[in-house]
Amino acid sequence: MAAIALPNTFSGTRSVFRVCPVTTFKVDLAAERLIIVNAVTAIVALLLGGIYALLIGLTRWPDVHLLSAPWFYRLLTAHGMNMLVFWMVFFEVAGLYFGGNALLNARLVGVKLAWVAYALMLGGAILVNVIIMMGRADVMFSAYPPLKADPLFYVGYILFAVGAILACCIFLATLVMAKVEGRYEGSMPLAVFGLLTAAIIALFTLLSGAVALIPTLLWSLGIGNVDPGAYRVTFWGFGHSAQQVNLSAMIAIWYTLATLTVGAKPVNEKLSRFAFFLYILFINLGSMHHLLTDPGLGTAAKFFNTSYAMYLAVLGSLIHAFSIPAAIETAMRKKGYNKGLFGWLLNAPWKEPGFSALMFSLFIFGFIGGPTGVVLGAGQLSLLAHNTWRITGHFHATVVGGTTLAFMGFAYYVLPLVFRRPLFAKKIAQWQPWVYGIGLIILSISMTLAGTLGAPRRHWDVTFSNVTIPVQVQPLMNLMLTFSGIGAVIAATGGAMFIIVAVGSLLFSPKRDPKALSPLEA
Amino acid sequence: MDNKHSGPETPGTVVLTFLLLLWIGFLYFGNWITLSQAWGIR
Amino acid sequence: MAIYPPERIWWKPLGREERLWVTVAALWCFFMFFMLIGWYFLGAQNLPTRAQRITTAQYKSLADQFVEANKVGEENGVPIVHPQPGTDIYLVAKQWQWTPILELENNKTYTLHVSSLDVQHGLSIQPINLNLQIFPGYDYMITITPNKAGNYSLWCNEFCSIGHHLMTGKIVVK
Amino acid sequence: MKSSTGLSSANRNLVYSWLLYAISAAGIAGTMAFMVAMTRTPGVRLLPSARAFHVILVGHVTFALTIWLLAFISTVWMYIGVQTGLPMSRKAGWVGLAISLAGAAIISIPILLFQGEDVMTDYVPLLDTPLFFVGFVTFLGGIGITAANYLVAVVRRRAGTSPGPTLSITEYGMACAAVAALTALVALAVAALRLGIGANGRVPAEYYQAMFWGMGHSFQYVSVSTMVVVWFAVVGVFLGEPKINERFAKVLFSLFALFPLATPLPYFLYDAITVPTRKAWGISLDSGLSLPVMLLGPMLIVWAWRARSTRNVAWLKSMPWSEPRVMTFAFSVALFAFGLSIHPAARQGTLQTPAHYHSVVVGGVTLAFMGLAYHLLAKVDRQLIWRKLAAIQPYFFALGIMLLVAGLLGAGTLGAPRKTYDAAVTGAAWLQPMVIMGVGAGIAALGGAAFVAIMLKSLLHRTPTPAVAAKRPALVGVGGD
Repeated sequence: MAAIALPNTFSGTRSVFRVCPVTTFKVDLAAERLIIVNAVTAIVALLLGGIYALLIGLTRWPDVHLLSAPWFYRLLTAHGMNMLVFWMVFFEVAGLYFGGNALLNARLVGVKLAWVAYALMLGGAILVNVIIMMGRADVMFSAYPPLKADPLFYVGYILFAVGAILACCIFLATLVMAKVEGRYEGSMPLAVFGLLTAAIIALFTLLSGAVALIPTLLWSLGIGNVDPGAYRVTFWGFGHSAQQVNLSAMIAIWYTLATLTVGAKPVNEKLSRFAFFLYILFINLGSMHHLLTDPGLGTAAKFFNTSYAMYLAVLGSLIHAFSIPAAIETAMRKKGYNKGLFGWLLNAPWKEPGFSALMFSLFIFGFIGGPTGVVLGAGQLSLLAHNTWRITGHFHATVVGGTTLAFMGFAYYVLPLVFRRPLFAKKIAQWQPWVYGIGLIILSISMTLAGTLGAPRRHWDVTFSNVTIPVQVQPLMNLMLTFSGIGAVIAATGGAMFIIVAVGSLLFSPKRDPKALSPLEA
Repeated sequence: MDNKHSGPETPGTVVLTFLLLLWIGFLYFGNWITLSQAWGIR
Repeated sequence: MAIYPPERIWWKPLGREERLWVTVAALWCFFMFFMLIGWYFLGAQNLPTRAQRITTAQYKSLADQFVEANKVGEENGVPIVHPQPGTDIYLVAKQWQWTPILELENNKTYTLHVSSLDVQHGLSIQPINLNLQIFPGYDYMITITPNKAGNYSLWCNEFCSIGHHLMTGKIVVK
Repeated sequence: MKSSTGLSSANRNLVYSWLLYAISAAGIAGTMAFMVAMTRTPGVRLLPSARAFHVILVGHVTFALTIWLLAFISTVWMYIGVQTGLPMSRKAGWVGLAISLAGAAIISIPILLFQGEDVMTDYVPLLDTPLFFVGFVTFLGGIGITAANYLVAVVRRRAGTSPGPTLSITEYGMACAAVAALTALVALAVAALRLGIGANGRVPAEYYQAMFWGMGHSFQYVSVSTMVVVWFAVVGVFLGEPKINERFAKVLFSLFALFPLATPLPYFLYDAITVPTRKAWGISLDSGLSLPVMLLGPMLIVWAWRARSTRNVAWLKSMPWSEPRVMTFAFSVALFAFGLSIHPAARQGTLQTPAHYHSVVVGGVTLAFMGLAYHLLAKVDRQLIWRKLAAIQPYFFALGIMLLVAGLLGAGTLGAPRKTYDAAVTGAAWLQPMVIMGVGAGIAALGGAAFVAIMLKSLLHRTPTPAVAAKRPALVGVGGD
């Protein structure tokens, strides 16, 4: 390994770098270690969440109905926390260190603080998981008061958020220092710009979470009171905006994957950066759609936040929806795939897991997750969908089919680079995005349709077998629930395939310098 | 490619994105129609 | 190359197709926006926004008075009430029941009050699939005008602790 | 780098870590066993409440019956695998260790916090709290990885992708144990699918009994198969190459793998909470488990006879009776045989049942494992410290278990119920046997504590240099390793 030590401008200390033989990036070894631990922790959270997902999916499949009611609600809480918070944020932190350091040839600022951030996040994550499993926090990811959890649950949540805030600050400091020390020329790469967007959104997201959760912690300890409406406003400033962090990170990764797999170049940097900028300004207002059917908020507030402002963020997404495929098309046409309208698409490297993950992610997010979100965010339409399984269908298409799948595709490139090992079981990697993507398409569409027929979310028994006042259920709902169960099983298989490849690469692949970026050639 | 603007020809993408718009419109209006059949609520 | 710094001058004018797309997309977004406002004036279904703070004890006594005054029967221990059209009617959300069972008259307007006595609940009226979030401490006032006779099922769609799936109710429109 | 023990340093570290983990689990189990026994003994009643007693009892059984046994069995898989050069994955070994250790840690949380309702089912007694089950399943996951690791290595050897001689009896026996272990995990998964997760309104005791008994049933085969393998290994240390019909022995070992394969079936055939299921498993255990042991045990005698037939009286005299490996082996065989013989007498619901399984599991299996543990010390470059104590430890432990079993058996014959906090006080009729049991438990606990202390001291005490260790033979033995 070629290692070089570069002096730091201000502190006089030296950071040790290695030069990646493939990309010629200089990688700060301290940052690399943090990338590895954060990514591995993220994958462990994904594994836990995935196991819970399978059990939950098999419970909502009416003919299987695997879990008992307490276990169902408990694992649903754990599933939400592990997937929406721990897997995403740990992976994003790994992504921030990768973008801020490897892509900019920069050193990591505050290595010790970065480890403190990791320790806080890990401690928080473990605490939350343990408390949930002790059955003391059956309150779901959203933890609406006055439904009360053990104080330690909120403590874990807050610890994690503080750690994540710290990691974002370290990333920002790293960017500043990279500029000051002149580690790169001109403007930062688009991918890093996207990650910067994500980090900025993350900062006010996490602060909003702190505003929601600290009074709640005090209330759970018997100090003061929490207004359910005010909690929801602040909580969703965290809960939904956190998904916008995922969105920004995902789009940064889309651009990256397009570059890595077909050599695509952003069609117009200005337009793409403008679209990211729209996110910073407007997308946090999307979280308002959770509150549309709440009592206590006026018409004006509901309309301002869900219509004009939110649609500006939608405009940002529509711009990306054009510029990413356009970049791919341009690159493919330049390579000579000029036949007909879609010759470039048919001849694309579909066997590359990075590319198929990118395309499935684009499709599931673009055609299922995004449009359903636009519909759900529209004021009056929220009446039709609030808290039904349509919501669940929507965010499984965005966060899982979109973000998680993009992260998986990204992992196929980053893991060989940072582990310095070739990818394990490439055949499995090749098929993984297909299995996972198809499972999620089935899952999210059937969830949405079941919700359209009235299926409530977070509900153990949609057949309503033991209720005092009997209710009528639309017969087609049962079929949709069954389809969603099948989709969940297929998706869980795809998730397991990813875990096998990722963990296998770390454990079973021989360590060596990768010869090429492509996981199929490495 | 000239340097004045970044205008490559991407007919496939144009078709795909306009399909996307149609699809969003279909979902959006489909839901408004459903809503108009429900009770009066204010 | 999204992972490398861009060439020095990257702020170029948009291409023809990009300009077209951005214009169409922006127009579309504004159209969706105007749709919301238009519907506020045209449509019969809008987000209810009237609410007032109330303690759970106050709300319970209001609802009890309402049930006592209008009770016409009982089903499985849950009272059935038949209020006068045009009046204020009360629905109580609690772990784990919607009570009472409301008998309403078709095409008549009522002011429906809903509030929770304990934690947050979600009012889901089926099969028309109208859904509202219900808080404790807030008296949510909803003007409703049923337009079709029949049995409507209520269930809870906000997680309200372990018996969540047992929480149902009923509205009968005659 | 190969050391004097024949294991490469990386492999040695792995076996060492597994061994240390297993011994620590035994230490924890032993501590809790002592607390349980002292509470049951009239006049002492160490734990102040029935609740505390039950939680500690659950902790004791979990650590003794599940964690110590399975961790040690995993150690045996690792050891036999790396010693005979099976192409095992070292990383998978570490991963299995880490996961099962994490599971054990998670299980400890509810025990330490006294959390969850205790459910006293036959197998396994448990705390009805999610954390316990999550820990349990995580632990089993680690064990499953280790078993699969071993099995994959065996398959690779047999498939010829990795060169090597045909499997020895011990390698083959451990492969059978691995099959049974994986079957146990399948049985648990099937049970979960058939019964659902969470009691959900059913009687918890019946529900959990049905849920875990299939798995527990399979694990009996794993334990016994490993015990017999340990017998063969320890005897082999002293007698060299096996002078018996290897093929016949392997056929018998195969029964340990074949019978458990049927364990998931009753879940499909019958309602798992009802009697036929238990009966099906019972019949399978009676035939599949005891038959091979009853033939494999005597084969050891045949082997010894053939090896030493020229001068057998002198040979008996010259047996190293102060050698702990020999004594643990002898007591293990004796106690296992005794436990097997009283099984028909063990009536459900009285203390005769614990008499049976303490004799078989604590006497037979644990003593055999203790012997191998002493043997492994040298393999991981550690010396046996406190030799004199080690020489008398098996006597202590075995004597204690004998008294304990006798006491339990006596009290059970008089009708004393099992799993009761104050069994000793409610009925004066079985007071005397219970006192014997208490005394036995005390002695056994001393023996067990001595074992754990010797092992921990030896394991944690670093041998100066391998060269010095090689000069002094680690153990007094008749045959070479």
